[in-house]
Amino acid sequence: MLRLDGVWKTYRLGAFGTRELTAVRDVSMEVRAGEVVSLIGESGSGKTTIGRMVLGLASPTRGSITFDDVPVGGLRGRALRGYHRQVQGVFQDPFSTFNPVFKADRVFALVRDGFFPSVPAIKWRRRVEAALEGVRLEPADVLDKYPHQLSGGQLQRMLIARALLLDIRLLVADEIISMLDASTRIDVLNLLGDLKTKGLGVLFVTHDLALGTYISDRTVILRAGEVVESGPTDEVFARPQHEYTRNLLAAVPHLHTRWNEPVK
Amino acid sequence: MTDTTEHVSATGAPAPAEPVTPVAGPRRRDVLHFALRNRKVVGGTVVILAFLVLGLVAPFFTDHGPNEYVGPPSSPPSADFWFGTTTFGQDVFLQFANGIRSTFVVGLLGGGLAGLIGMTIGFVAGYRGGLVDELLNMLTNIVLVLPALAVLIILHAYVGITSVPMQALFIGLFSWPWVARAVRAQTFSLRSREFVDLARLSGMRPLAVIRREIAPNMSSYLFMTFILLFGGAVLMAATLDFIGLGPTDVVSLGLMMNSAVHWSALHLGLWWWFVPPGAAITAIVGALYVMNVGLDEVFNPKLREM
Amino acid sequence: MTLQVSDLRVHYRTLRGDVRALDGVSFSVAAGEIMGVVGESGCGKSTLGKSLIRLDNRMKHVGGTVTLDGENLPIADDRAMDRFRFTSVSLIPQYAMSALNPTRRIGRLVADLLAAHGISYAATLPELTRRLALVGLPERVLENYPIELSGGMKQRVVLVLSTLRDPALLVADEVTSALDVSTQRAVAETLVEFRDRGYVRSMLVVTHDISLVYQIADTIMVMYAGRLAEKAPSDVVVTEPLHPYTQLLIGALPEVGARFGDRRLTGIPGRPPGLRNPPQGCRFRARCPLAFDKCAEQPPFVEVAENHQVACWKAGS
Amino acid sequence: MRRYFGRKLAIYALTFVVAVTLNWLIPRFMPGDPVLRMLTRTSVSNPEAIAPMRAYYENVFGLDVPLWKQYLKYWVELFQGNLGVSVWLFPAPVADVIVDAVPYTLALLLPSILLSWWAGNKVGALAARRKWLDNTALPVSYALTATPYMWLGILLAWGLGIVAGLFPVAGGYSFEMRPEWSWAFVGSLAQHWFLPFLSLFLVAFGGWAIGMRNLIIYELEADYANYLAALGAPRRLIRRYAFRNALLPQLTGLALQLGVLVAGALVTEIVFAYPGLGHLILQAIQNQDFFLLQGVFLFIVIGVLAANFLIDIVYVLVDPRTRTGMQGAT
Amino acid sequence: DDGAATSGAGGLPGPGGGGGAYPRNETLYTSGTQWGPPNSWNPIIPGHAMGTVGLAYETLFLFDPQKTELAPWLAEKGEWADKTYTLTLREGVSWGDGKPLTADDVKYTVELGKIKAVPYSNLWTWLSAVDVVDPRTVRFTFTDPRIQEWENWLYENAIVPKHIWESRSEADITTNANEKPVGTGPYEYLTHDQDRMVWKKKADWWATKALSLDVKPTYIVDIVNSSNEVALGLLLQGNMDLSNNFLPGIANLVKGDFKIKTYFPEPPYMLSANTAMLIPNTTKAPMNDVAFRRALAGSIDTKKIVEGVYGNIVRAANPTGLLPVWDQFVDQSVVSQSGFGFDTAKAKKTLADAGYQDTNRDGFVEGKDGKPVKLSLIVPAGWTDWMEAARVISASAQAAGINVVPEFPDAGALDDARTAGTFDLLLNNWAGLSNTPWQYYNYVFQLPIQPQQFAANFARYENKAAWDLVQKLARTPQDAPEFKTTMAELERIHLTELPMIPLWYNGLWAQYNTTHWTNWPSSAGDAPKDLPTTWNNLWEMGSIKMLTQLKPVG
Ligand SMILES: Nc1ncnc2c1ncn2[C@@H]1O[C@H](COP(=O)(O)OP(=O)(O)OP(=O)(O)O)[C@@H](O)[C@H]1O
Ligand SMILES: Nc1ncnc2c1ncn2[C@@H]1O[C@H](COP(=O)(O)OP(=O)(O)OP(=O)(O)O)[C@@H](O)[C@H]1O
Ligand SMILES: [Mg+2]
Ligand SMILES: [Mg+2]
Repeated sequence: MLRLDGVWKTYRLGAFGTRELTAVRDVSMEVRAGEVVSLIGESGSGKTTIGRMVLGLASPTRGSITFDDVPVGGLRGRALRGYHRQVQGVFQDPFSTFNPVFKADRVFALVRDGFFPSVPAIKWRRRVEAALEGVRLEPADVLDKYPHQLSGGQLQRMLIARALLLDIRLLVADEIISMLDASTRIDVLNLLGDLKTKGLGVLFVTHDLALGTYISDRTVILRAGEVVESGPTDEVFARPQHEYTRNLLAAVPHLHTRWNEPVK
Repeated sequence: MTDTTEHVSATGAPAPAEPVTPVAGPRRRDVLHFALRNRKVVGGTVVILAFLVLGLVAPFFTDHGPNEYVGPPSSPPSADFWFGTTTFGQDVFLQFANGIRSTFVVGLLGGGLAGLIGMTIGFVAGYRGGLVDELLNMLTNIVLVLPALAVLIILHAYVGITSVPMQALFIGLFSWPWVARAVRAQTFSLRSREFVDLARLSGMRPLAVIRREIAPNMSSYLFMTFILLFGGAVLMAATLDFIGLGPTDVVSLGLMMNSAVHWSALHLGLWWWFVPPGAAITAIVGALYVMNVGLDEVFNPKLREM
Repeated sequence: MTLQVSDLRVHYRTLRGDVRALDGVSFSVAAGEIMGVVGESGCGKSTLGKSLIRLDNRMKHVGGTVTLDGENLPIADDRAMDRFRFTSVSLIPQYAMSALNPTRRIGRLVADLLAAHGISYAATLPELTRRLALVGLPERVLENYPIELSGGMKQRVVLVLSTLRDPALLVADEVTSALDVSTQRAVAETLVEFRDRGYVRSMLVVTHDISLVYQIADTIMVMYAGRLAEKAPSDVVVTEPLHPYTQLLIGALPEVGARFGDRRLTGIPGRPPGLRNPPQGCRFRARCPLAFDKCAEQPPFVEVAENHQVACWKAGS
Repeated sequence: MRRYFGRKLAIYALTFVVAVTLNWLIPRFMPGDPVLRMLTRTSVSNPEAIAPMRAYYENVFGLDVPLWKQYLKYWVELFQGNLGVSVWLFPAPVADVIVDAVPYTLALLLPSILLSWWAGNKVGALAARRKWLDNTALPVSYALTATPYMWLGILLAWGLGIVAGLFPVAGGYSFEMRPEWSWAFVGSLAQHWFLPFLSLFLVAFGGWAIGMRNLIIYELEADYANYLAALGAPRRLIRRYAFRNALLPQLTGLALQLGVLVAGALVTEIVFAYPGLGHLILQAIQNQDFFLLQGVFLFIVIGVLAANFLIDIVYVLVDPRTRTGMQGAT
Repeated sequence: DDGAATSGAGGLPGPGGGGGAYPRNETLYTSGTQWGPPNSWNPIIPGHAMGTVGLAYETLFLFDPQKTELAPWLAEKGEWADKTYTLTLREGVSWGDGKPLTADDVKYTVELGKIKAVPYSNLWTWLSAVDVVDPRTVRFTFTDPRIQEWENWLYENAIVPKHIWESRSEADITTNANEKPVGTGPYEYLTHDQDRMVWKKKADWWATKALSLDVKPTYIVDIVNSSNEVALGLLLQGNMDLSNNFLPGIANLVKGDFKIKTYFPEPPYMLSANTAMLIPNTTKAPMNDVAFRRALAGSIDTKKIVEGVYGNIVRAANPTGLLPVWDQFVDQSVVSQSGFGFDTAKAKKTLADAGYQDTNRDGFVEGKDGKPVKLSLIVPAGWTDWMEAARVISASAQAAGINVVPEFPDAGALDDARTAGTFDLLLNNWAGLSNTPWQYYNYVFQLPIQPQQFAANFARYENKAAWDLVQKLARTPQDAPEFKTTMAELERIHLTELPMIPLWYNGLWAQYNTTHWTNWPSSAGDAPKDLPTTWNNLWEMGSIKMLTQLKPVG
């Protein structure tokens, strides 16, 4: 479904772009339908950049990103809108994904404005309610409220519901749980797990290895923009090949096991 | 380091400082709540409104123009002529009320135009970034270091400023740079907020993103910016009028001071001719600044006094 | 016994009434103990940390006492507290990244601070460099401005600076949250090392990451909505929690290797109550699967086993 | 840092070129012809004399060569310090006229800018920590910064000059005096200088005091201030830090304010009949003396640019944040 | 205004004090001439510092406005013989450097006019030769002896020393600031600064011996005007002795106890200096219609300008516009027959009779073509008294149904409009005091009309007959009986055609403070009658004698 082939991203900085910063180097990977691929790496390793390129919010400097064999980079106007019908994203911080000035359900109105201007209001409302129920939210609880009146978990679920309004096939989830409390995290993860079983492809970006493993089928480990290791999740975690991956895994705090004890 | 400059406005009065705290919905009621209890906001607003009403209403209660010779020359304030008369016997109060009117017009138009240009440039530069940003930034910097009054004087010498709206136009054309800088910085930080990405994922075009997503988040900031621009435009207009570079076919507070000085009011002891116009400018601009600080306290919980 | 907190109540003043961020908290920390304080966001962890060292001007000491080594800490009196700060109680703030004056070289900053406490910088310098070396920083950093250091480096500078006078109690507030896993581990282990070397006697480590705090703490204290829920040695909290809240919290944490398909973890439904008008009785009642009538009454925070205190009617029995 | 300065210099150079070019352009494309002006002044009444005199003055003002040559010549002469000939004060060279007036303007501007900045910041910082001072100094500062320069000037001239008779209200020094190094003369200079200085000082002072007060309040809320307080640092130290840090934006503010202050000085000079650039500029306008106007404008622009650059340098020296990693910023 | 008159700017060393001060009782403080820093002492080009001609350089004759005739000055006498004029220089006149004044200096000065950029270059269109007869005698040979114009030249232009000037190039002569003026006059340059010009009395001046004239002030400090109110302040404080500024409100102060005096103790206080004219552009409709111009002239409430705007320090003009000094030449019968006066009703009737009607009932008449008439009256921005006057003119014209609106463009734009003839109405006063009314009519009627009119006939009124009369006047001596009849004819044409509408006489603004100097010119019986002014071009009308009459106090 989604393919990245030798993708590079270089940011130009400074006066008239005199300095360069390569955020992503030669990354190739694939996300298939019904598959969760987690993208793991420390801060600044280029995860978000990849996510944004996939979403068409940024274009790769080199290499190609294709969705169903159609290059994403060249999409403009109507075609881009068509693409966004199928591919959507949810971001790290639910509080900053909602414009704090407006009520939270504005995100649904925006989808209607952008994609279904002809759907009548009543019908649309029903579809929104259905989508909310799909992410196990009580419509009455979340509609007509301001973002700060809702919990992070509720907000993230609303965003997923928003994506679902569009019959998406691929979801880019960029650290969608790192800002959430431990107890709410798991709800969101479970939701993603459910959607996966319904055939949704998910690019799951995270720096938290414990969470990476919970729902993902395959794992790509990124360091300074480069892929250092990738493969089926179990394999990567059980038998890390790269030194960097091993260090990373060793530093993860485990419940029930102290750092200096062997992992149970 | 650019960001540090945004604390100080072009007028020396404090500009709205610190990153924007967007005002969310129910917090709007909060804002009103605090605004109504903030002495600075209420006091400032009352002063401004009082002058506004005076300027709007007073000219309707007389049947002669502000430049007509209606009374005995050079008479001190009395029941008939509240602020006395000029050496020609013009009613100073009437001129004063009319002058306030043009003061508000200059403030609104000049401040509004400067705000508009500053915001447009700031928004575009901040949102688009890259080369566009570089170029706009350069433009901003150039206009920023050109001393506005000197430029206006030059312009006047060549073009002639003949009406209040034209004066406002020129003032607006040269007082926007600090706004552009500030708005650019704010936009820059808002642009990376994820709701902007979400809007783009919802098929919104850049202009719509700026207008419908970014600008509403800065509304309080923009409002305060406008207040400062208003004050700045009023002062600038008064200065121009005073040195005789303003429109001459209307009555303005600066022009009143100009006439008073020209006709030797200082030496002839006609204090009522030059004290009220300056006092009105000071009061209006001062009230605006005070209001601005009050609003800053309202919008920025950190500054709120408990 | 080093720190003794009894029935501490600290409120935030707001125009809409007080936020009861700490509402009757009693516990003690022994000499040499590292105590982890965990709980959901907004439950009052940072408030607790701040109360022990400096109430900001929106905070109000409503009741309760704090004693350190038997001496009463005048936490409500900002001036009187100065005598204890830095020397007896010290803090690594949540905002360590921005805690250093950006326009002062770090050396100058330390010198200024020491001079203000009447201590010679020159005399302290050898010890300072030794400790910097211990956390892996060269002496050169003293010549740097904060902006020239990375986040992790700043975090470690603050750690060294805060403990320079060997305080009896150190409050470390979310010191690792903003760091990478590997740096996180390094910093956490340094905390333990500082305790081991006696640079600090006892420590209060505030965090929301139970897995992390489990690595370093001797005791873990779980807070919920401005109150204490449970306090026990860390192994006990992780393996045999008694409070239903603790149990659910632990249960919601995925382990590396836990898979969605294998075992479905569950979160805690609902949200914590607001602290402006907290409900009567047990504050977890609304979300608690075990709640019963008696929960309408506030459960006492009592010792149910050695070193194991819980505030739950069900736990004791 | 090299890069930072390079960039700054580039901006200034560009601004300078733009200002100079505008300055050159405008009189050549706007109505109002300096040659005509001269002819009017000489009241050429015999028709035969008009053509030769026109040619003659066009030559004097350098208007008789193609535009591009005029432009190049303008630049060349600019660097030779030649700003052309004044129309109004013909045949005086513009540069001479300006050089004669500048000492007075600088004597007003420099002390009032520096002293008001210094005193305003001090008082603002004090106000931030003393409630009573805050309640008194702040309203006064607001009133001052909202006062139009000329009005304050008029009030001072009227109150202290005319009514109280304490200060003279015209001229650079007593008209009874000849310049020389004597106490009486210096005293006279100071006496004439004081009121215009005071009015500039007061208005600017208000702005700085308010700015500093607000900045200090922000700074005292900053994390580093909280941390220091948590480590038991005395308030004195914290305030010292806050003051120092708050000075930085005030420094940038100073750069931004220069243009406004220069404008204020021009108006104030007019009120007090002080023999600086202000009077020149007004007369140049009234007499359509483009060349003089250009010269004064250019002088002001160069002055403001130079001062800005100076402030930039100082800024870099006092703020480490500009030195690292900030090269991209303006 | 209490306390305004307290003297002394406070604390400074008074008269005679301090090494650098000018002794107060020997110093005359003046202002009203210099509007910018003194920068040129070159008598050949306009814009020279106050007193350059008059105090430093001198003219061959003075013009005595009381007697309306030339008085010998550097010259002893001059005589016409057909087309030649023979001039005899005074004995014993010497330059500041001791060299004697000779006929060569005169010849040199006149021949400077061959340089095109010298303002009097047109002299050489009717002058053919200058010959030195002997060191004290010069003979001028004319192609066209314009007597009036020549007399004008004789007293208006200063003689410069050939021995100093001859080494200068043409360009130098017209662009040199001549910073070290060497003249024949009673004063020499001492110093100057941005805001002042100081002259110092020379040890010996030819007139002391020759005419028993002695200038009294040792120093003249001329203060550069920044504004009139500053002058008023200085005058009130006694820091200025003679102010030639327009000082509104001065009437009140003359009446009060401020030691301030003017030429007349009552209205109009000032002598008259020039005629303020309303100039219609006669190339445009409806100003090209005599009837319309007449109605316009009659609609203006000059009294309101004189009293309201000026507080009576000016006086209404005679309908002919001739200054009071020419009263002897005003033909009263012409005035009573064709003169005009303020009469709104009559103005309305004149309009109606001529066919100007208010057809659209907006209160203003329309043109004969039925289109609305809206005339803008331009006055330079910043000329506050004229701006006020323009407002009064507009109001009174509107009352008569003529829609006149005041506009205040900047001085340069106004110059352009006036020179190019793109205006409707404007105010102008460029015909001032001079030796001959010829100058006035030259100003009114000069032909031919150029695309650009620089000095005269801004109305662009073409009347060949009138212009011929003006030229005739130029060649007629004032004492010839023809002179009077020609004048009467010109007055008649002016009043019936009204190409320019005389409104009021601007004053020869002069106010004195008598604290330190007395015996100022005044209308009082035995007081001096010289022109009390420092304005350039008026020293040679006898103002210089004012300095010889002053008496120091104490
Ligand atoms: N718009 C941009 N312009 C310039 N540089 C950028 C931009 N966006 C990201 N970068 C840089 O690219 C690199 C990769 O950034 P990215 O945000 O993709 O990392 P990340 O892995 O998502 O990190 P984090 O875990 O902190 O979110 C970083 O060094 C970042 O500073
Ligand atoms: N300045 C303040 N004014 C009012 N209420 C406050 C203030 N600071 C904190 N609170 C409230 O006090 C309660 C406890 O806050 P505290 O910061 O101690 O929580 P925390 O447990 O440290 O949370 P986190 O994990 O997010 O840091 C919260 O409900 C919070 O909303
Ligand atoms: Mg990221
Ligand atoms: Mg009509």
